[in-house]
Amino acid sequence: MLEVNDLHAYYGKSHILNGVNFAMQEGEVVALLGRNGVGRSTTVKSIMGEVPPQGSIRFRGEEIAGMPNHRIARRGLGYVPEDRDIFPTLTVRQNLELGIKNTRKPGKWKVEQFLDMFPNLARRADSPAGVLSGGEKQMLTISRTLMGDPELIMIDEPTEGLAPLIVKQIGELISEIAKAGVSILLVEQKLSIAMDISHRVLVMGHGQIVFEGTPEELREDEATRKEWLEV
Amino acid sequence: AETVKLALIDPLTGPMAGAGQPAFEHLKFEAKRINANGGINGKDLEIVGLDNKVNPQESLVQLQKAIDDGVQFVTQGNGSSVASALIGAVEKHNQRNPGKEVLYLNYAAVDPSFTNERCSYWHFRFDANADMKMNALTTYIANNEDIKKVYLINQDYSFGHAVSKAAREMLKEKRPDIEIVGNDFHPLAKVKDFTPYVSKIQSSGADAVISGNWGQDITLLVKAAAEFGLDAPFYTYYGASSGVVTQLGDKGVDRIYQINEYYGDFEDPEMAKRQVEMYKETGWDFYYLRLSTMLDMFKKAADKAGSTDSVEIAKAMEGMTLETTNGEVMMRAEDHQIQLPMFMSVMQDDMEYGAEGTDYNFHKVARIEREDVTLPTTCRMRRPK
Amino acid sequence: MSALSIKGLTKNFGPAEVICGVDLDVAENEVHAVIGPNGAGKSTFFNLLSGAFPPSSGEIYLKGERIDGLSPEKIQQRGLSRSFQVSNVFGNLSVFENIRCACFKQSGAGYVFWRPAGKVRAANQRADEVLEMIGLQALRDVPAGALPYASQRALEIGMTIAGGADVVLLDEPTAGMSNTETTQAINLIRQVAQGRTLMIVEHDMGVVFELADRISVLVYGKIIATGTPEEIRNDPRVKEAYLGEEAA
Amino acid sequence: MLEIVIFSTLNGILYGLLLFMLSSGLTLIFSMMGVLNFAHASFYMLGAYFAYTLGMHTGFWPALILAPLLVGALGALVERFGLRRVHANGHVAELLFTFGLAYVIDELVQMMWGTVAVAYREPAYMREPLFTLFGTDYSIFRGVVILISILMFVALWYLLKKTRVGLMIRAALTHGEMVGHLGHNVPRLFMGVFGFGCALAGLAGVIGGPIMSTEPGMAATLGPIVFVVVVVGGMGSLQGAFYASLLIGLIQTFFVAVNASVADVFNAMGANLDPYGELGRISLATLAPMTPFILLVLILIFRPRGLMGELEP
Amino acid sequence: MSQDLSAAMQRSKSRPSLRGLVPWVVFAAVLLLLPFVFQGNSTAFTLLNVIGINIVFALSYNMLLGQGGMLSFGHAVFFGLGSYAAMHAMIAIDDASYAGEGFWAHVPVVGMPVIGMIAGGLVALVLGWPFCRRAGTAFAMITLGLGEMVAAAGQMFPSLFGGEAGIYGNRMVGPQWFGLELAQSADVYWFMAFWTFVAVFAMWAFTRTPLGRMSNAVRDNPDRLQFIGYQPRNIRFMIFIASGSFGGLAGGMAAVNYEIITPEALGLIPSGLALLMAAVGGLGVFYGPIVGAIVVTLMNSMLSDYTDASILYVGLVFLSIVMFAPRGLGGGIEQVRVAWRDGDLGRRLPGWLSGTLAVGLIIVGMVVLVEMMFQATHGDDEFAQVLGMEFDAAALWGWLTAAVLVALGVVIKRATNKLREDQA
Ligand SMILES: Nc1ncnc2c1ncn2[C@@H]1O[C@H](COP(=O)(O)OP(=O)(O)OP(=O)(O)O)[C@@H](O)[C@H]1O
Ligand SMILES: Nc1ncnc2c1ncn2[C@@H]1O[C@H](COP(=O)(O)OP(=O)(O)OP(=O)(O)O)[C@@H](O)[C@H]1O
Ligand SMILES: [Mg+2]
Ligand SMILES: [Mg+2]
Repeated sequence: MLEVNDLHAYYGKSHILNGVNFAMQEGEVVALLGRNGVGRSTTVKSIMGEVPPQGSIRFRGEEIAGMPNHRIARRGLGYVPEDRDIFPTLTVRQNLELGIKNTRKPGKWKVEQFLDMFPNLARRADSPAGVLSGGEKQMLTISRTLMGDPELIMIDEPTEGLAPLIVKQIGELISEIAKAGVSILLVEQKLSIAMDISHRVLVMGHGQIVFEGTPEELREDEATRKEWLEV
Repeated sequence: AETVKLALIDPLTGPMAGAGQPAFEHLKFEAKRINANGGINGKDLEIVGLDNKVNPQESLVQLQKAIDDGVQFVTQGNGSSVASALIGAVEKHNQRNPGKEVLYLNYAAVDPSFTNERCSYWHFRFDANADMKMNALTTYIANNEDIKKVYLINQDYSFGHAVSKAAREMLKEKRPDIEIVGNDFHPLAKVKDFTPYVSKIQSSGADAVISGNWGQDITLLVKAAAEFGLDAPFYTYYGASSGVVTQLGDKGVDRIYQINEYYGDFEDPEMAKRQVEMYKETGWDFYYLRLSTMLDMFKKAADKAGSTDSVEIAKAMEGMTLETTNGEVMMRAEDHQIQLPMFMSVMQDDMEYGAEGTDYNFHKVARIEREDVTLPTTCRMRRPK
Repeated sequence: MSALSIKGLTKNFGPAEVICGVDLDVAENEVHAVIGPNGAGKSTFFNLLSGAFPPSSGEIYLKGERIDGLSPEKIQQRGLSRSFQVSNVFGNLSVFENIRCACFKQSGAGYVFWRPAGKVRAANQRADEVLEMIGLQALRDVPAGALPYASQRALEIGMTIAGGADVVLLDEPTAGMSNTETTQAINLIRQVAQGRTLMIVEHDMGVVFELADRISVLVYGKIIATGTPEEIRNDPRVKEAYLGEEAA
Repeated sequence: MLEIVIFSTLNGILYGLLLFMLSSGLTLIFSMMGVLNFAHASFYMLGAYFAYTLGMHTGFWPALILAPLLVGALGALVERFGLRRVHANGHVAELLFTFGLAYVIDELVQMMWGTVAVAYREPAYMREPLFTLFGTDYSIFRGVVILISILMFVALWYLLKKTRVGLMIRAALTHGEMVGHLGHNVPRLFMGVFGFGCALAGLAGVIGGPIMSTEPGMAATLGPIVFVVVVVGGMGSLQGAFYASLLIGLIQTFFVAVNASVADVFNAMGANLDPYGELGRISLATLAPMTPFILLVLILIFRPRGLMGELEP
Repeated sequence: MSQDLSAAMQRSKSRPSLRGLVPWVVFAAVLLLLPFVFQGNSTAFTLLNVIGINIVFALSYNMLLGQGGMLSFGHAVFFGLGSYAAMHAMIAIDDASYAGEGFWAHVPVVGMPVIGMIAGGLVALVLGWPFCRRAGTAFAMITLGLGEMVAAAGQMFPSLFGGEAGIYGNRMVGPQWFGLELAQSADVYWFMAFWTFVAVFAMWAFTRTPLGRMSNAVRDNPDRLQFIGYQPRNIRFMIFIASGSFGGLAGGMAAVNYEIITPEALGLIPSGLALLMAAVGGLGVFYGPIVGAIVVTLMNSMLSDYTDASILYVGLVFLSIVMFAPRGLGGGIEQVRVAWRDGDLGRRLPGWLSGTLAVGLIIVGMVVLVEMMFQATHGDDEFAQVLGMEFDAAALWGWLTAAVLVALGVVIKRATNKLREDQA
């Protein structure tokens, strides 16, 4: 469903992505691993067009590289950025409502459903989202993106800054999303979670994909782990 | 060929250009006539336009440019601030650069002090000053027995206060029975809505309003009055200045009066023709009649002196008289203030020559003779040796 | 005397009570960690201590002096300084300048405009020391906004201690760091802790257990437990509220 | 006395509503895009001039619709090809852009329509009195003005508070990119808002032109007052702008009606101040047109978030 | 690690301190040489004097906006009041030297900028505190209000401000210093050069002081400032005073130069001029406003000789700078300088040149367009003739030329952007 071919990306003069290739199937959960600063976030950003991509990105067979981001989103790609970007002046509920792309066609997910799932959000449903704690913001962004009924959702560091209990909760949410038939591309640092929920893992190094396989394969491949993940 | 340059330092661009451009065009139009009749002592008169954006400091820069360009005569009219700067600068320049004297011919800055306590040998004023205009205006009002209550409304700055003060003093002297039922000041060019003032005038029961307002301040004031059905006439200094007629339309008819040396229906066929010609050629009205007077006197002085040197011309111009379409005018030697008859006119519809391409124009209703306009001066002129 | 002593501290935002009657004593030279679930009020707690918000009620004593209700700069001048959960530096100024700015006040050159900054010896020296301590000498002239994330976090800590405070609050100093970076950060924090009282908020239990002398657990505005890492690790309430079953 | 009170109130409300019409577009643009549009008054001027020129061919009512549409389209173009480029450089750059734009528009207007005023007037039948009170007329046109401005307020309030578009734009103000990631076309949204705000200014021009006269200086003199309204009302608050407009309108008209001067006050207390002296002659009436600015400074000192604003600017 | 970073690290090694003096020596040399270049041309001196005033004015404004992040619409208040103070002092000198005794009889006119500076600083001190609570829009608006109010007051109190005609004095009074007679603009030049140099140096030095550094900090992140022990408001207030003082100093220079000051000098238009000069020159570079002051002053005083659309051109130039060169002319110069220093110039120059060419073409196209519109509505304009354009506005080809020029510019601009992207 998503095919990335020879993707390059730059920040000013620095060449960050150096020919990234990978593909994802329908309903798959894929984790994108790698050390800090190898360019995982940049990969998802260039898929969304936030960083100008060079190379080919196809979604459901259609070339989306270079499209404005709203059109990409309209094609069914959801994105949860790593710095959360909640809308601080809107209320929690309004934040969720803005996730809806088309008000006339109700989607799979409902506002109430998320409020049930995260009592913290329910408590603050009508206060401005700017006052939420770091963790609450994270819950809100994932929920907000889901409101738009994406077919593939890319989540950048979903468990960053979360309490251990909540990390578990987010893990469950991700599994639930997967069960609902949404494909997931997970950008993660914490090996354990990624290994638990994903079908396949990709490891990045030097701006390229250096390993591709199942979690089990990665677990066994000590060389790769040593070289590309641990320090 | 050698020319005599007269530099106009006035706003030629920006929001005030509407005041400077007509003067520029008028000067150029009249210069053509003068050049066709032999020019200034045989030389062609050339009008140089210099844009000062009505800013005194910028005017000084432009003055310096003019001087470097060999200009010995400058003229200006818009803004007493600029006039004040020019008088000072010309005075100092002439003092510091003997042999390169510059004359300043003022065609519209009416602050009385310029020909009284601040009078300067190098400054000649071709417009009646504010007090003279008020003298003429009050003479007209004094002759109108129906006026018992007068309302004063003026802009809140030195000129507006001068107008108000002169009106109060002169009315008191000429018609002690007239009651001043209001004396309002409003900030310069800040009021968008004059209806509250008009309400006030209305409830004061005034028979007449006197105002020195200019620009939008007079247009909006009279417009508000018309909309409110206020019938009192407005006796003004600048009721016919550019744009007023267009904006007021029938709202100004029989309502707005102006005291000036100009009015829209010249009896002199020669002038009537010239006025039409000028509109055709430049798109501007003949509003600044005094510019024609100024150039004519300039020419006469040059011819009399037999020279185009500024010092000679200044000497010749002192006390000079000139026959104009309105009768004889005289440049008083004591203070370099022109002495001239004035006219009260009122806006009317269906005029033979309409101002600004409309059918409206100012129709002469009274002539105030030179003797009734003139005022003594406190000037103690310091003349060069 | 305890470095920080907090009595009955509460904070309401409108009807919501975010901090509900917290009592806490932090001993001098102690490293004290505050942990708790998201939204428990840890950042708010720090905001109250550092004067960003006034408390709704309660008292805060810094080395015996009452500081609640004072403005942040007054509190800072009395020796309490804090870092932020999200990096909060002067983006267009160089790394060195960021730190030096934090030093002027202490060097007695706070509002000086008659002497070049380069001539304010004390501030320059201090800034160089701090720069060395946080290991950013090489990036001295780089605008802070262009720094890599981890370096920015280090700078954040550097600015916090540069002003000479001896009570330092760090809000999630290792958030978003990789393992190596975290190790470096731990070392830095250890160094910082020398001769200072430290309070940190952290979700990374590895960091917490490694650094903290004592830990307080904040849950929905209340401290449910305070104790040594060992005590906390074994506290059933903490497990339930925060750590979950397979505690770190 | 009653007469003065009634008229001052009517005048104050009318002037206030005119101010509101002018400032509503600015408030809209400011609250949604964070752009303090210095050229707003220039778009207002364009509205008046367009209506004047169109009106000669189409008559007043079609011009009332067409002129704002034209101004709106122009505004949209300005956003698309100018403001959008500048957006990335922050709010000061945007402000500078509109500052320069004001210059350019004002000059272009002078070039096209000349340096003196044009004869833009309301249709003759609207000059008839709607009613006459104490011998003073209140024209139909003034009634129309009041009606239109109230309609405008209601429509805008609905748009801002009750529609998703309002939400989207408020969200885009802080995280534009993110709104795009959610599948909303942010650039088009901004273009629309800016265009709409300018169209509102244009509408105000169509209405205000005949009342306040249509001349090249009309933008420059009104510009600052509009800002006062927006700030006093509370940045970005539509209700705030509404109340602030009325407040300013009423204060100004009532002050004009009061003759008390500094000298009166002092002399009442036994001092002996020359009523024609510089200080003594200052009266409420002379200060009236300055009250907006006095109010502005006071508000910013004592209540920086304005009458109804949520945030401090 | 990115190249930018490593380049910056390279640079940070160490800098010879003498290098810092070079620009000042050059600046002084230029000031000393100019009179010989323009000998006998008093218009040039008049303009140079105005430029000197505007340089100080624009730089003082940039202390607020560029360095402190405070956008002001009332900066002319300091300029104007400083000018008034200096003028009153000049009048006092005149009166006193007539009598030949008293304090003022011993004060030289060349010292007037000091009076202006004190006045400007005092005014800022008295007014500033309530204004400096916030930066941003609130500050911009409150200064707008202040400007309007002071300008109105200027008209209301003629005894202090001289009414519309203003107050005027004579600079050739009191003791002479250095034999400077101050009669001609060429004499005044030395006075201007001295004060411009002093003020520019002082303002530059200010940026190097702790307070100058803190002013950048308060611009970048006022909230954080509190937590390193500063009240942002205090810093803003002190910048405000400093900026007001230098604004007043410029006013003092103006008083001597023009020998007249009118209430208009307090208003919105001169305040806007300061903003215009600073923005055209560039807010982010210290010398930006100097460049801006030179360019804007020349455009203001000279352009109107050639065309009646001069203000339009000023507006268009300003717009294109905001759009295409957001860091101003100074920023552009700085970019070239940095590239040259980094040995990068050769590679980046083609991009810049073609970018400049593109903007140039667009501007020329616009000029043609404007001039034709002008001809269509007003008849001939001199500027069109200066450019050798004798268009018949009705003829199609003139309009076509304009369109083609603009289109060409846009195409080149596009291509340039692409080129730069590829290079990056
Ligand atoms: N806006 C930017 N400008 C310049 N360089 C950047 C920018 N954002 C990221 N980089 C650099 O690009 C590289 C890759 O960044 P990216 O955010 O993709 O890393 P990541 O793998 O997601 O790591 P992290 O764990 O930090 O999120 C890093 O070296 C980073 O310093
Ligand atoms: N200004 C405010 N107004 C209203 N509620 C607020 C405000 N600031 C914080 N809150 C609420 O107070 C609670 C505590 O927030 P705080 O940021 O202190 O949490 P935290 O413990 O730091 O969480 P995290 O670990 O996720 O950062 C949250 O529920 C938050 O929504
Ligand atoms: Mg990342
Ligand atoms: Mg927190």
